[in-house]
Amino acid sequence: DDKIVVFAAASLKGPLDDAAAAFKAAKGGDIAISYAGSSALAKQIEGGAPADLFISADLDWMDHVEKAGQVKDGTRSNWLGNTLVLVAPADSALTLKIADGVDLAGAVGDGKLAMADVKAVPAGKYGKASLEKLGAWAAIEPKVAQAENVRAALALVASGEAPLGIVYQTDATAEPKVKVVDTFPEDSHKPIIYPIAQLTGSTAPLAADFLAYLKSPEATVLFEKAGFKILK
Amino acid sequence: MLSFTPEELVAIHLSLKIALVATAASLPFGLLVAWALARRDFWGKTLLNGIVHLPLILPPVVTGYLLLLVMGRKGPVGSILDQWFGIVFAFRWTGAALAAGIMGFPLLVRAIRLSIELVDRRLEQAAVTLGAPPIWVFITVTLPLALPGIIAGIILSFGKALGEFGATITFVSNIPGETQTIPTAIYTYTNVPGGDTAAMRLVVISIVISMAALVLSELLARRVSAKVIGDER
Amino acid sequence: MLSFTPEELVAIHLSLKIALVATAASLPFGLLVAWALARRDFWGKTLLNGIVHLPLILPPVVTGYLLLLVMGRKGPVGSILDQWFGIVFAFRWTGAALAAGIMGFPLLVRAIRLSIELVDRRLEQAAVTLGAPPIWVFITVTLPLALPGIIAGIILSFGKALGEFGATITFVSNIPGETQTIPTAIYTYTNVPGGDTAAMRLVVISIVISMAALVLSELLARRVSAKVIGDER
Amino acid sequence: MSVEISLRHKMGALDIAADFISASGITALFGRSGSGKTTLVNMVAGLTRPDSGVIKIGNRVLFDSARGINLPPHHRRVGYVFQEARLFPHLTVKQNLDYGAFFNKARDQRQFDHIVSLLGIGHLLERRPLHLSGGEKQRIAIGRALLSDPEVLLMDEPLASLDEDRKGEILPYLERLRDEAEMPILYVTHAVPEIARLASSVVLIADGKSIASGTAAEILGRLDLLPFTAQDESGAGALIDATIARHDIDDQLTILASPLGELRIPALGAAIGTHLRVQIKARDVMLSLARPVDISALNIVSCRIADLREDESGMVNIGLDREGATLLARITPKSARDLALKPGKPVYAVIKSVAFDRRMIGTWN
Amino acid sequence: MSVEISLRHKMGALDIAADFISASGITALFGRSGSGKTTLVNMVAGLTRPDSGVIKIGNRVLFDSARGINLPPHHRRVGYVFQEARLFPHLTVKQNLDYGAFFNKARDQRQFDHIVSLLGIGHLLERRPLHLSGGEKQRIAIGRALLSDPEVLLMDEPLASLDEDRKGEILPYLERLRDEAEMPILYVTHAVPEIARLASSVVLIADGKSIASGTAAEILGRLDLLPFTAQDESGAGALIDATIARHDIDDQLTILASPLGELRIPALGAAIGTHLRVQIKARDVMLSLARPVDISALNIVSCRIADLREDESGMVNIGLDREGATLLARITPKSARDLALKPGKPVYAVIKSVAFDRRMIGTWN
Ligand SMILES: Nc1ncnc2c1ncn2[C@@H]1O[C@H](COP(=O)(O)OP(=O)(O)OP(=O)(O)O)[C@@H](O)[C@H]1O
Ligand SMILES: Nc1ncnc2c1ncn2[C@@H]1O[C@H](COP(=O)(O)OP(=O)(O)OP(=O)(O)O)[C@@H](O)[C@H]1O
Ligand code: MOO
Ligand SMILES: [Mg+2]
Ligand SMILES: [Mg+2]
Repeated sequence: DDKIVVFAAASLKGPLDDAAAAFKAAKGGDIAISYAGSSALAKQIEGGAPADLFISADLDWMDHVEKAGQVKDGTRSNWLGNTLVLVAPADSALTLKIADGVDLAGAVGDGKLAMADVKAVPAGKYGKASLEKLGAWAAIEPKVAQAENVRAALALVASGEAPLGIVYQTDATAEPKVKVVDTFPEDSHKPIIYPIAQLTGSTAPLAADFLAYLKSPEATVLFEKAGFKILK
Repeated sequence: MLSFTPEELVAIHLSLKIALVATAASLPFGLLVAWALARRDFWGKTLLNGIVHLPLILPPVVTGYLLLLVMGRKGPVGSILDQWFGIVFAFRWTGAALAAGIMGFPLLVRAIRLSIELVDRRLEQAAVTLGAPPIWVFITVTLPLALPGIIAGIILSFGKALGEFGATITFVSNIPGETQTIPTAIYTYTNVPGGDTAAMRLVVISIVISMAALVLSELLARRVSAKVIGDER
Repeated sequence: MLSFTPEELVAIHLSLKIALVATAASLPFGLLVAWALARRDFWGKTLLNGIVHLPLILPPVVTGYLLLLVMGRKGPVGSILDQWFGIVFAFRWTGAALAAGIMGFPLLVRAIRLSIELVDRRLEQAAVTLGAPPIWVFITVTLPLALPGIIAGIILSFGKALGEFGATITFVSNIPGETQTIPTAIYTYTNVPGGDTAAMRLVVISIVISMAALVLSELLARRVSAKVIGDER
Repeated sequence: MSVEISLRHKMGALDIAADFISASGITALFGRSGSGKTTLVNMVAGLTRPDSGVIKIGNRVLFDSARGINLPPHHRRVGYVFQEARLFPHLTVKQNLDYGAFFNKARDQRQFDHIVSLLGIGHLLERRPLHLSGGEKQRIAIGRALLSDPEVLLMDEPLASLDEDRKGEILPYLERLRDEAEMPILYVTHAVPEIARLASSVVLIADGKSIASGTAAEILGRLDLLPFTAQDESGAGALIDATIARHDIDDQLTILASPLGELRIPALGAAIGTHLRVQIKARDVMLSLARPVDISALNIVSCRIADLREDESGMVNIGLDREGATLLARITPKSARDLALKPGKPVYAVIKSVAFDRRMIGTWN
Repeated sequence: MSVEISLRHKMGALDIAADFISASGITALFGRSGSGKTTLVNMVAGLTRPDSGVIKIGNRVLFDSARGINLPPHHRRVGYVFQEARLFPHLTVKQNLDYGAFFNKARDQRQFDHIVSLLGIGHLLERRPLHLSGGEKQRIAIGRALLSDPEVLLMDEPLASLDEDRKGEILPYLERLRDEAEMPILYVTHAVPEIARLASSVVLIADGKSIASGTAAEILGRLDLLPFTAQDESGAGALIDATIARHDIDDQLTILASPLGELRIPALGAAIGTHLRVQIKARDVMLSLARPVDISALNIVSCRIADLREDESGMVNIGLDREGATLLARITPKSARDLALKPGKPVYAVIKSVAFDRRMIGTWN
């Protein structure tokens, strides 16, 4: 079977689709990308999914897959990075500087702070860690609305339901109905990393080529344009 | 296994409350719509029928998103409800109940409609000749005879409400103590590496709850059908 | 709006195939289980009833995960099916159909069971005295008279199969051309910044498909009930 | 109160065309299976909408296609005893009986008790209809209709599933209803004895059409209608109005004053002066040229032959006249010839007392 | 083939206790509403399981509680005409009729056509049952049971909703079934004429118990059972076996040879030598001390009084004997006294020819 099957975190869809199309145009072959939550994909790989490449939205689920012996030796690397931002509806007059002891609770008033699930979704986990580091978590915790994923959190802000939300820079870039209030300091949370690896069950001859292509400058442009950082 | 964490207790309590309220609140609308679809011909019937089925057909997340757009505090309906009546769904357990009720609505309506359609019209005719106006006939003849279907609809809708996840979390998020139901709690655990045991605990709990509800409903249904259909066993 | 992208076409085609196969394949089991629940008393009836309802009550993701564990290539049942019969569900469209069928099963069974329960037993008695063995009575009397419920069950189960997302994406992932249905495609679009329009297109498409299915089924149901119940309008 | 019906309706292969006015009392709709009787009654109840026509009860217009009037069934105040009982399976017998009472002024406990005991359903009140016998169901259906306080009663073969004892008990009640309540009753039946006993007027229905209507005496006395009215096992017979003149207690006889002179019949438990209507079956009337003696028959009526008509089975039906009153007799052609019967000839009609079966005698006020 | 029934069953307030053996032919189950007739028939069909007892048809044991035998209904080969028609609403009339035929050897088109034309349902074959009239439904139900090729026929008041014409057409067919097919028929009815005409034997049911059983002639001839058997409007009457001796074409008469001597009855379209059973109603028998002359009655039987019994209504029922043959008469006490009737006294019984209504005459082979 020479179809390359890629299991990728859902937030990669835009640029990854473009990269796949470009690769196909150049090298031929067929690429199917299954986008879903990293946890679901990881469990599927553990359950024998016929995937060639796995791109996780955080290190934990890649570790999980590696521990299950599914990562092809020497193929795993930290590929993309992202930054975490605080967003508000585009028409919001709110301004806030993120710093130690920031009064987020006061800023949302009787509204909610929209985040991705703080236990389950990477964006939520990073956000919580950041707020803890900044000493703001205890005050804001009762006002946090945890969404299924970071896109849903974005939707809560975009629809005006929540006055503030914590999402990735990549999401904020593309949503005109929100504006970035401030960026979280990089050292306030573990680095946001999208690891990539080829899997042991990979059979598609071109899988390694595609992995290599993703790291090529040609592809890199696409991801940078979408707001990702390229990790070396 | 037998002692619950406070978080679990809250989620269980909330889930039950939401499922009960969702089912109870949607029942009158369900009866009305089922009756209209079963017994009336009106302009827009096909449309109504389609709308009722939408939550079944659309991915729950989409339904949740549409709810957010329409019933959210800034949404066209939500803002009116908020300003005029002070009713807010967003981020409240009431919103979770709304989502659950809507997701179960097609199931509720179908079951009731089906059993209304199977009620012997000759009995309704008999009631009318005894002087009962149509609404009274509906309440005293059609509804009691459709009880097996009403019970079935309630079970389906209650079960759906217990298990509903996608629309709920999209519409009202996952706020422990306010909108975190058993399914959203399960979702959280399954997304944490190694969280499977905790998730399984909750799965077992919701199975137990719904089994209890099922057994109860079956007993009820048996009594009802002994009356209505005359179970000869 | 009117020309589909190749990806959309594939997803639509796949969704229809999966929903049709899921419904058709679960129907015989649904009939059997509904009949057993409606008309038989046996040991383990409560258990069977509970199991049938599980997919309704559990969050779809859990059902999908359980499917992955049991029916996956490495699961106890999945591996046997694979080795002995060469049947593989995991990450195939057949798996998506299995997930959809299982998610719709409680709806299918409930509707059929309900209408079987409402079939006039005196007609079945009449059939038996004419020499028909019980299975033949079931086929020639009970089933035709339960047709309105069977149709309702098929609609619910087909609709559910069209809209099913959580169990599908968890069990068989979201592989374009193989397991990517309309709902999972919608899901991926909602994850693309600016993908909402594309998602809405698909939402509209699935609404159109299910409306068509509904209208068709209503026409069918009308003809059936004119025969069975005798619609006097 | 009178019922006025003039309807046209096309239904399947059947063309309904019914026109009749029935004064208060019981109007029997008489016709064979499939002739459209139930359909007609359904139209009066408002359950089937006629293509065109008029239905009036007293001054109340229930339906008038020309004026666009079509009263909904629950405003028509008809009590309908259906051909099949149609009891509410989820209600007890008592609740079934009370169903219609809910919409009338007050529930009348005395009337309730009266009807319940009359119909013999007191022991069933707490039961549900499912396992009741056919006759029990029908009695409850009758009670339910009566207790809904209707202005017209529609009864579709209400006694068909009842045994004779039960019929015998219910018939007097229907008579009382007819006479006291002044409630018009449309009564579907194919039993001539019920007509003879109950019906003020009769409408003959054939193939959806009302082919004849008139008082019961007229219809049952018409030789040309015998093919319809004589179809019952007990056959045709003239209706005679009579009054109880006296009781002969020793002989267990009651003596009636009638246009035929005095008639001796088995003792009746009714007061002197009571009006009765008696059917004298043609088959029970024997003819003799001389007054018979030493015979068990106690009723010997001298009369004159008015009309002779041979029927399809070869028997001779004879219309007898006694000073304007009509009597029918049915004899063999041999007897007719042996006795040289012809119009105008005086004869003696001999009728056994026991031929006056209580079941053929209706009280009539 | 014979049917043997011995059952005990408790059901609600009713204790069923039925014991009877009926030889081939039609066994009438006769009793008032709610006496348990339908319940009994349901047990024979296997739809209700008795508490204990035995049901046998010929040598086939359908039920035997002691031996733990309980044949399922579809193996019992009973054709059941229910009290309510119970047609399959989703099938056409034709499909309803064919339903049972599916399980017999071959469907017999000739028998199908025959039964369809006999029941007058040919024009209904393509219709669905919903809108059929009550009588139409019942006829189809009869046809459906007959066409399922049963070994026993159970008929629960099958003719109650039929008009007299239709009854008259179906009765001869039931007679033929009884005589030719040798198929035992359990026939629930509360109509004495049907018993008189059809029943080989009669089982009287009261309050769930079989209180008397015997041949129809025995049961209908017993003065002590008159409270049950005389309840019909047309009353009691003895059954007489007779044979057609000759036809008198000119006079439209048929002359029967009978234990009562020659009987003249309206012309019958049956061959000389045909066996008949005739019910002579007690009410139709007049008694005279002298042989009457110049009277229209053609049948005058000289006999002797066997027994006199006054009944509850005060009338006198008289058992008459003519060389061993029994006749019943019913007269007023006054006549009895006037004529000084007492056992042993010779009298003339006078019976009109037309009293022999065709509907009371059964052919019998
Ligand atoms: N909706 C309908 N469509 C077509 N034909 C019908 C419809 N309803 C009744 N009929 C037919 O019209 C005729 C009259 O039916 P109806 O029930 O009025 O008869 P009926 O006089 O009450 O007979 P019965 O004495 O047997 O009850 C029947 O032949 C019946 O099959
Ligand atoms: N399952 C039951 N439980 C309790 N009582 C019952 C049950 N079935 C029948 N009965 C009662 O038993 C009695 C006999 O009923 P059944 O139907 O056998 O009467 P029937 O002789 O056929 O009367 P009909 O001539 O009115 O049809 C009735 O009083 C009925 O109410
Ligand atoms: O009066 Mo007769 O008996 O018809 O000849
Ligand atoms: Mg009718
Ligand atoms: Mg009965």
